[in-house]
Amino acid sequence: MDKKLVVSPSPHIHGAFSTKRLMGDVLIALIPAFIVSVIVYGVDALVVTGVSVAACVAFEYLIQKYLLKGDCTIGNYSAVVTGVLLGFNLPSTLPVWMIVIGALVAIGVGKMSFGGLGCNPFNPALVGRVFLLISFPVQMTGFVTPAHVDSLSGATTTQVEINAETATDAVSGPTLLGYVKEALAGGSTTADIAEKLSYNDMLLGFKSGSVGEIAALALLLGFFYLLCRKVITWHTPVAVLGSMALFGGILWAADPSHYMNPLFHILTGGAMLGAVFMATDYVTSPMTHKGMLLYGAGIGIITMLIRTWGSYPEGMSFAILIMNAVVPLINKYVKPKRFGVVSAKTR
Amino acid sequence: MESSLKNMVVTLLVITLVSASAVGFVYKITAEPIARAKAAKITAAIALVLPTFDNDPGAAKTVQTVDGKEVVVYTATQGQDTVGYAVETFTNTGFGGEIKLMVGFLKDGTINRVETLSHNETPGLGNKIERSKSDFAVQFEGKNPADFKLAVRKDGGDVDAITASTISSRAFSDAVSRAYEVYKSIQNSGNHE
Amino acid sequence: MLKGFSKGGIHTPEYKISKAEAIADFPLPEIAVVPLSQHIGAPAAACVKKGDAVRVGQVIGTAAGFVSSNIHAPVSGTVVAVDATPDTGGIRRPSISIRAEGDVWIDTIDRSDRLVKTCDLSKEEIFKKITEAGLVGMGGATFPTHVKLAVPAGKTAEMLIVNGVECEPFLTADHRLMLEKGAEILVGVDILAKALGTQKAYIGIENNKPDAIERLTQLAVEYPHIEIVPLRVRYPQGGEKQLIEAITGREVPSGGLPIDVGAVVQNVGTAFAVYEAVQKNKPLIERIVTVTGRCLARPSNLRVRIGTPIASLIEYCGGFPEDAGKVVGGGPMMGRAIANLDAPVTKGTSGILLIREKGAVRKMPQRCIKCAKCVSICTMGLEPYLMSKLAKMGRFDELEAAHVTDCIECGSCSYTCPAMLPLLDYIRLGKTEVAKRVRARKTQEKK
Amino acid sequence: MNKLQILTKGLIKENPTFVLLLGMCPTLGTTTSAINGLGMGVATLFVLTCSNVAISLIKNLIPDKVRIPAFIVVIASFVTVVQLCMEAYVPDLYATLGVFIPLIVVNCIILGRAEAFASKNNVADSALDGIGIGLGFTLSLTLLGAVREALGNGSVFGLKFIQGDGILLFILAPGAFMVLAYLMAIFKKLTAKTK
Amino acid sequence: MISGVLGSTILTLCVIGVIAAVVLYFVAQKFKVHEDPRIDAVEGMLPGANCGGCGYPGCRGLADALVKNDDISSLYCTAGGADTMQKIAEYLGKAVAEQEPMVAVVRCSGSCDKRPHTNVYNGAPSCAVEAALYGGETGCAYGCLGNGDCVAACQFGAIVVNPETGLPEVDETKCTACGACVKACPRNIIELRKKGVKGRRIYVGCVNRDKGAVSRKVCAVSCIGCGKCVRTCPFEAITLENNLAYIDAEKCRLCRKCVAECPTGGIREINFPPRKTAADNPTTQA
Amino acid sequence: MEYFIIIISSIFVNNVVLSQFLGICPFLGVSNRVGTSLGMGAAVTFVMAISSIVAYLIQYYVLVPLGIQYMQTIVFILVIAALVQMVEIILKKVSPALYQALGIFLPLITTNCAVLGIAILLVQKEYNLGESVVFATATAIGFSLALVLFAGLRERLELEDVPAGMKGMPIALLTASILAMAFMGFSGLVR
Ligand SMILES: Cc1cc2nc3c(=O)[nH]c(=O)nc-3n(C[C@H](O)[C@H](O)[C@H](O)COP(=O)(O)O)c2cc1C
Ligand SMILES: Cc1cc2nc3c(=O)[nH]c(=O)nc-3n(C[C@H](O)[C@H](O)[C@H](O)COP(=O)(O)O)c2cc1C
Ligand SMILES: Cc1cc2nc3c(=O)[nH]c(=O)nc-3n(C[C@H](O)[C@H](O)[C@H](O)COP(=O)(O)O)c2cc1C
Ligand SMILES: Cc1cc2nc3c(=O)[nH]c(=O)nc-3n(C[C@H](O)[C@H](O)[C@H](O)CO)c2cc1C
Ligand code: SF4
Ligand code: SF4
Ligand code: SF4
Ligand code: SF4
Ligand code: FES
Repeated sequence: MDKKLVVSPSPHIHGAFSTKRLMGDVLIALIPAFIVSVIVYGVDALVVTGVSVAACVAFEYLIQKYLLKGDCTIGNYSAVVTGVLLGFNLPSTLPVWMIVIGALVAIGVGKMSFGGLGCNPFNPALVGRVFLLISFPVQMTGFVTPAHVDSLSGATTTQVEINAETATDAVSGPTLLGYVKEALAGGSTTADIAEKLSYNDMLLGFKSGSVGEIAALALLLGFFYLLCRKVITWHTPVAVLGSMALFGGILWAADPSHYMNPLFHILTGGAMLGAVFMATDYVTSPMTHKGMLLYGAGIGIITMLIRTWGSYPEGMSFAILIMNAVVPLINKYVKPKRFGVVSAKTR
Repeated sequence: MESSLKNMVVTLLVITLVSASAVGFVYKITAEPIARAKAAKITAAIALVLPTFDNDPGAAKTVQTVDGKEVVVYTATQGQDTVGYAVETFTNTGFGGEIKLMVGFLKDGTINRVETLSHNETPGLGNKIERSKSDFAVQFEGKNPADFKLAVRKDGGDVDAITASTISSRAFSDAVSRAYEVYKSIQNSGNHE
Repeated sequence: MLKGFSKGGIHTPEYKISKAEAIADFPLPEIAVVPLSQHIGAPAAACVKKGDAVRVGQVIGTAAGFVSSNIHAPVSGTVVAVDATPDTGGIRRPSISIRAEGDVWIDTIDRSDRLVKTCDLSKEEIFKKITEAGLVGMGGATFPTHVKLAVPAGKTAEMLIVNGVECEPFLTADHRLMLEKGAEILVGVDILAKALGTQKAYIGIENNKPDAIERLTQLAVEYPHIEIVPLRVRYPQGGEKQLIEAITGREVPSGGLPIDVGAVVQNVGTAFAVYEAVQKNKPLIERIVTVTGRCLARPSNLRVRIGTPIASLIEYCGGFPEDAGKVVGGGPMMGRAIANLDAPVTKGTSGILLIREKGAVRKMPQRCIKCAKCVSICTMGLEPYLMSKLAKMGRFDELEAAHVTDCIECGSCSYTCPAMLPLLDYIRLGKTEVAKRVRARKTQEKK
Repeated sequence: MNKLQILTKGLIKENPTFVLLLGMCPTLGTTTSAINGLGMGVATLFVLTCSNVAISLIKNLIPDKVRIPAFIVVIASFVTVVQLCMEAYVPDLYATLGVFIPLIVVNCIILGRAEAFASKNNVADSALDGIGIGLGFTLSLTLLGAVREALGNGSVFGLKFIQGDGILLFILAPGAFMVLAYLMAIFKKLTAKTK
Repeated sequence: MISGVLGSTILTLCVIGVIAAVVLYFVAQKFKVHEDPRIDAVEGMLPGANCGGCGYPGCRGLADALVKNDDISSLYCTAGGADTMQKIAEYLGKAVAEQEPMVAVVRCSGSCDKRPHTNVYNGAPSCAVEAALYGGETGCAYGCLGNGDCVAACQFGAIVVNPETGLPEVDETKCTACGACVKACPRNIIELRKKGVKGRRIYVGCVNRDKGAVSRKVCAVSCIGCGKCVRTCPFEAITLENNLAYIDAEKCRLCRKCVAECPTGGIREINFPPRKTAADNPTTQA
Repeated sequence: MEYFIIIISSIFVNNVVLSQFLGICPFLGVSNRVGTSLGMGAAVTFVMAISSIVAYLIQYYVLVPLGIQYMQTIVFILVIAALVQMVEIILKKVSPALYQALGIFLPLITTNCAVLGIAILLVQKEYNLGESVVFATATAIGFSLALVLFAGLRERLELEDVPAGMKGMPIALLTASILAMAFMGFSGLVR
C-alpha cells in the first residue's frame, strides 16, 4: 500500500472546544449588552466599541507580524474580545485617539509584550483601561447621558435628577457610583439618595457609565449563555458578586444611612461586567474552582474597599488587576483535590 | 588586613574620626550660607506675593500656632506704612498630605497673590495648584475672603476646582482660609494695640 | 442517581456503530505471527524451533518469570521462523511464525459449546490452570492475570470487580461478549471470585448498554454474590481506579494498587477467558476484536486467532477505505496508532479503528489559554497544563512534585484542550522519566 | 583592560542601569523629567568618583569584617558634604533633588563599585571607573527622564512640544517601570546586534 | 580642644563606630563559619554556563570538588576547556589531566532521500515522544527522528537540524562537548568523539542493528554489517557487533581505507582534504 | 486607629516598592522564586524593625540633644550597615540554605535604600517610637508583599513563551509597572 498512515500518540479524537469557539461564544454573550449600549448611547457606543476592536485587532496583527515575527494570531478572536471589553469599559465620549492609545497599551503592553494569547498575567483590556484612567482622569470620568434616556425611562428616573442636580452643561454627569460617593462625602444620607434611584433603570441600563457596563440584565443574560455553553463556570462571578454583597451588606447593616445597600453595589459600576466577563478571563484567573472562589472573593472585597474609602469611585478594574497578580500564588498553593489522597490519610 | 579586634576598632575609629571631622568642618563652613539661602527663599516668596516693600519681612515675623503647627506671618512695610502681610500657611488635607503656601494679604484683607511653597500632589492633577502649571491659583487674586467664600463650588463656595482634583482644590482653599484666619487675628490684635 | 466516579471525566460521542453485529468467526490466517511478548512483563521464551510442527493450543513460548505469560500456538502447522518481526509500530520483536496447515487442536481442549457451570477445583488448581493458559488482562493493559490473583501477603481481596464498562468510543467487543456469552462470563466471574477467596463480585456496566445490563442481571439471579452495577456514562469510567470508586466509593491511594482497598479488577473478556481456560482447558489463542470506523464498509466484531495480520481483518470488513488516514489498535482515546498493518493481532488487541483522513491529523497546537478545562476534567485531580509544560521544559523535579506518576494516561486532557495541545504526549514522556528517576533513587537508597 | 576601556565600559558594556541593574531606586524615582535625571546623575557621578578614589586609597588598611561599615561611612560622608554644599550654594537644585540626595548613600552603584572595583584596583583606575560608570548612569537617567517627560508632559528639558497635558501615567510610578522596561529591551536588542 | 557641634559630631560618630566594630567582632567570633574562599575564586574562573557537563550540579559544584579533592585529574570542565582547567590548576597548585578535546558526532546518515518515509508522524514534535511511541516515520527503528531534542538540549547553539537532510549537524566551533545532546537523544545516536588531529575523524554514521538485508531495504546508507571494513582496517580499530560496525577512536589512525571499502558509504570522514579519486564518493562534509 | 492607618497606608497605598521607589534592587534581584522572596522579606522585615528602633533612639537621644541632625545620614547608615552585617553573619551560621539563596543580596540590604529611607522617613513624619516600629514593620511587610506577588508572577512567566527581546529584566519591569498601576487603585484609601 502506498498510502502513508498517520501515526500519533493517543488520544486520536478531539472534543468540540477550540479557542476560536470559546472566544466566539464570549462575543455572542456580549451582544445583549451591546444592544443596550447602542440604544442608550447611539452612534457613540458603536464608535467607541468599533474603534477599540479595530485598533486591538490591528495592533495584534502588526505586532505579531513585525515585532514577534510569528504566525498571524488574530484568527482566534481573542483580540476582538479584548477590543470589545476595552470599549465597553470606556465612556462614550472618549476621543478616538485615546481609545487607540488604550488599545495599544492593552494589546501591546498588556498582551503581546508577554508573548500574546495565554502568556499575559494581567487582563489586557483592564491594563488598557487603567492606563487610560490614570493618564486621562478627566476624560475617563466625564460621562454623558444622552437626552433621550430621560424619555426612555419613566418618571422617577435615576439619572435625570442626578444630572439636573450636578451637571453644569446639561449633558455631562457623574456615574451613579461617582454621584453617590460625592453625595455621601458631602453629607447626604442614603435615604436622600435612595429617592433618586430606580433599580429598574439600573437593571435595564438607563443610567450613565461606561459603554458596556450599564445594563445589568443584559450582562446577566450573557452570563447564562456562557454557563450553558460551558465557557465559564459559576465560581468566579458568584464569588465576586457574593463577596461584594456580603461586604456591602455588613456595612449597610452597621450603618444604613451612610452605606448604600448591597443590591446597589452589584448593579452599578462595572460590577456585573467585571464579574462575568473580565474576572473570568481564563488567562488571568486561577485554574481550580477553589482558587476561583478565593480570587473572586478577593476581587469583591478590594472593589468594595476602593468604592467605599478609596479615591476612585469605581474599584472593579483595579481589584481585578490586583487579584491577577495574586493568581500565580493561588495556582501555586491551591491545588485540585487529587484522587486517592483522602483515603490514603483516613486509612 | 586581618580582622582582629584591635584592627577593627582602630580602623573604624580612624575612619569615623576623619569623616566626622571633615563633615563637621564642611557643616561649619556651610551653616551660614544655608541659613542665608533659606532666608532668601522666604524673602523671595514674600516678594512674590506682596507689592513692593522696603523692610526685611524676615525680621518682622509673628508666629502663631494653629492646629499644632506654626504659621508665620511676615509683615511688609513701605516706609511707615504696612503694605501687607505674607502668611506662610499649610494644610494637611492635600491628596499627598501637607501643602505649604505663602499667601499675601493686602492691608484690607484682599488676597494679593498665592504662591505654592511645597506640596506633594500628583503631577498632572493636583500639582496644578502651582501657578506655573495652571491658572487655578490666579482666581484668588484680588478677592477678599470676606465676600469670596473660600470653598470649592461643590461645597457651596466660590472656588472653581481643578477638574478631577477637587481634593487638592479643597485643600488649597483650606490653607488659604487658614491663612485668612491668622491674618484676621493678627489684624485684630494689631488693632487693639 | 446512577453510580459513577466523582471527579472530572468527559463525555465523548459514542460511535458504537458495531454494537448490533454479532461476533463472527474470522477465518484462519495463512501465516500466524505470534510475538513472544504480548503482555506486560518479561517476554516468553520460545520453546519451538523452525520446522517444528505444532497443534492449536500447544505451548510455543514459556513464561520467563512470574510476571510473564505462556504463549500458545493459535493455529496448527509448521513453524516457519523464530526471529524478529515488526510490530504495529515497526519495531522488530521476537516472534514465532507458523504456517497454518489444517486446524488440529491438542486433545485436552473441550471445543464444544456446552456450558459447564460447576467447578470443583481448588484455588490452587484454578490458579495453575489460569497461569498455564497464558491468560492476560483483556481490558487493554495485558497484565498477566495470575499475578493479579496472587494477592500479596497482608492484603485480602474483599471483592472482585469485573469491568464491563467499555467506555471507549467505537469499541463493542465486551458489549457483544456480555450479550452472547453472558452465562459463561458469570461462570468465569464465579471462578475468579473463588480463586481470590472472596464472596463478593460486582460487574460494572455503563448505562449505554441496557441490553447487556438486562441480560446479565437476569442470568445473575442464580449467583447471589454477583451484583450487576449500572453506571452513568462517562469516560474514563473503565479505568480501574475510577471503576472501584464508582462502585464502592473507595479511592485507591495515590501510588497504590486496587488491592490496597481490597479490590481486584478484571475485564469481562478476561472472565470469559478464565471460563474457557478453567472449564474447557482452552488457552488464550483467540480474542474478540471490534473492527470499526465510520469509513469502514462493514464494521464487525470478530473472533480472531492471535497472530492474524491486521490488514486481513480490514480486508474482511470491506477493504481499506480510500479516505482512511489513520489506523488505531484499540479505542480512539487510549489506543495505539498503527504504522504497520502487517503486524499481527495480539492478546491485547481489543479493536481496530479506522479514522478518516480528515480526522486523522491533529489540529495545529496553539498556546495554552489557561482555560482550566484540563484541570477540571482530569479525573486524577492533576494539572495537565502544568505537567505538560514542565515535562516539555525538562523540569522533572517539579514534575514529580506535581504527582505526574498518578496520571492514568486517559487522554481526557488532550481531548478537551481548546488550544489543541498534545498534553498527554508530554505528560507521558514526563511520567516515564520521573518513574525512571524514582526507581533509580530507590535502588540507590537500597545500596 | 586599558584606561580607555575602563572609562567607556560604563556606557554600554557595564551600563549600571541597563546591564548591571544597580541603583534602580533613583533611576526610577528621580527621572520624572530630563533635568531631574541629569541632576541626579551628576550628583551620583561626583560621589561615585570621590568614593572610588577614597576607597581604593584605603582598601588595604581595612579588616574584612568592618569593610562594609567602613566603606559606607566614607560614602556617607561624601554624600553629606555634597548635600550641605548643594543646600548652601545651589538651593534651587537642592529643592528638586532634596529627598534623593541622602539616598545616594544607599545607591547600590556606589557600594557596588566600591566592592567590585575600587577595593581591587589602584586609584587612577578607580577614578576612571567611577567617572565611566557615573557617566553611564547619568546618560541612562537623562534618557529615561527625557522619554518620561516627553510622554508624560509633552516636553523635553522643559521645552514643551505639544499643547496640554501628556500621558500622565508616565510621570507616575508605573510609567517609570514601563519606560525602563522598553528602553532595556531596546538596549538589549541594540547591544546584541553590535556584539 | 575641639568643642561644640564639631566636637559632638566627632565624638558621636567615633563612639558608634567603635561600638559597631566591637559588636561585629564578637558576633563574628561567636558565629564563625568556615568556608574556603577559594571556592568562590574557582567558581569565578569557570564559565558559569551551569551545563552539567562535568557531572556536578552547576559550576559551583565542580568548584567545590576542585578545591576539596586533592587529586583533580578526574575532574574536567568541558565547556571551559583545557585553558580554564590549566588556570584553575595553577591557582590551586594541583595538576589537571590533559584531556583531549572532544566533539559531538551524529551517527545517522539517513537523510530524507536515503531513507524513504513510510508513515507520517503527527504527535508532539519531540524525539523522545516519538521514540516512546514507535519506530519512527521510516522503516529504520534506530535512526534519527529529526525532531531536534538534541538541538533544544544544547545551550551553546552548536546543533541545528538541516531542513534539507532532516538530520542534525554539529558546529564544531561552538560545541564544547558537554554531552547534553548525547543525553537528550532517545536513540543514542550522538556520541562524543575525539576531535582528532586537525579536527579529522572517522566514524560509522549509522546505528542500525538489524540484519543487513533488513536495514539495507529501509535505508540506502545503513551499515549492513558486512564486515568489509573490519577486514580492511590495518589497525584492528573496527569491531562488528549486532550487525553494526564501530570504530574505536583510540586505535583509528585515520587511514581512510575503510571509508572506501564500505559498500553503502556509511562511514563518514570529516575534515579530510578531498580525495583525488573521489568522483563517486558519497561522503559529505558535516 | 492611628496604627491601623499607618499599616494600611504603608502596605498598600504607599507601598515602598511600587509607589515610593525604595528597595527596587532587591525587588528585582531576589524575586525569582517565591520561597527565596519570602526569606528575603523576612530578613528585611527583621532588619527594618530593629533599625527603626535604633534610628529612633539615636535621632532623639543623641542627634537632637547634641544639635547635629545633619549627621543623620552617616550615623543611620553606619548603624544599619553594622546591623545587617550582624544578621548576615548570624544567618550564615543558623540557616546556610537561606544564606545561600539570598546570596549577595544580604549585604545589599545595607544598601537597600528602603531601610535607610524608612529610618529617615520616620523622623520626617515625626512618629513616636511605637508608630515608628509599626511603620517600619508595615513598610517591610508591604515590601515583602510586593516581592512575593512579583516572584509568583515571575515564576509563572518562566513557563510562558515570553518574546526573546523581552525576556528577563524587561518583562519583569513591565510586570512591576502593571503591578504598580494596579496598586494605584488603593490610592486614597487612607491619607
Ligand atoms: C493616583 C491618583 C492621584 C490623584 N491625585 C490627586 C491629586 O493630587 N489631587 C486631587 O485633588 N485629586 C487627585 N486624585 C483624584 C482624587 O482621588 C479624586 O478622584 C478626585 O479628587 C475626585 O474629585 P473630582 O470631583 O474633582 O473628580 C488622584 C487620584 C489618583 C488615583
Ligand atoms: C508492578 C505492578 C505490580 C502489580 N501488582 C499487582 C498486584 O499485586 N495485584 C493486583 O491485583 N494487580 C497488580 N497489578 C496490576 C494493576 O493493578 C493493573 O490492574 C494493571 O496494571 C492493569 O491496569 P490498567 O489496565 O488499568 O492499566 C500490578 C501492576 C504492576 C505494573
Ligand atoms: C482510562 C482507562 C480506561 C479504561 N477503560 C477500560 C474499559 O472500558 N474496559 C476495560 O475492561 N478496561 C478498561 N481499562 C483497563 C482497566 O483499568 C483495568 O486494567 C482492567 O479493567 C483490568 O482488567 P484486566 O486485567 O482483566 O484487563 C481502562 C483503563 C484506563 C486507564
Ligand atoms: C471568558 C473569557 C473572558 C475574557 N475576558 C477578557 C477580558 O476581560 N479582557 C481581555 O482583554 N480579554 C478577555 N478575554 C479574551 C482573552 O482571553 C484575553 O485577550 C487573553 O487574556 C489574552 O491573552 C476573555 C476570554 C474569555 C474566553
Ligand atoms: S493528566 Fe493523565 S489522568 Fe489527567 S486527564 Fe490527562 S491523561 Fe487523564
Ligand atoms: S485545556 Fe488546554 S488551554 Fe485549557 S488550561 Fe488545559 S492545556 Fe491550557
Ligand atoms: S553539541 Fe552537544 S556536546 Fe556539543 S555543546 Fe551542544 S549539547 Fe554540548
Ligand atoms: S539525533 Fe537524536 S535527538 Fe537529535 S534529532 Fe535525531 S533522534 Fe532527535
Ligand atoms: S538603589 Fe534602591 S535598592 Fe538599589
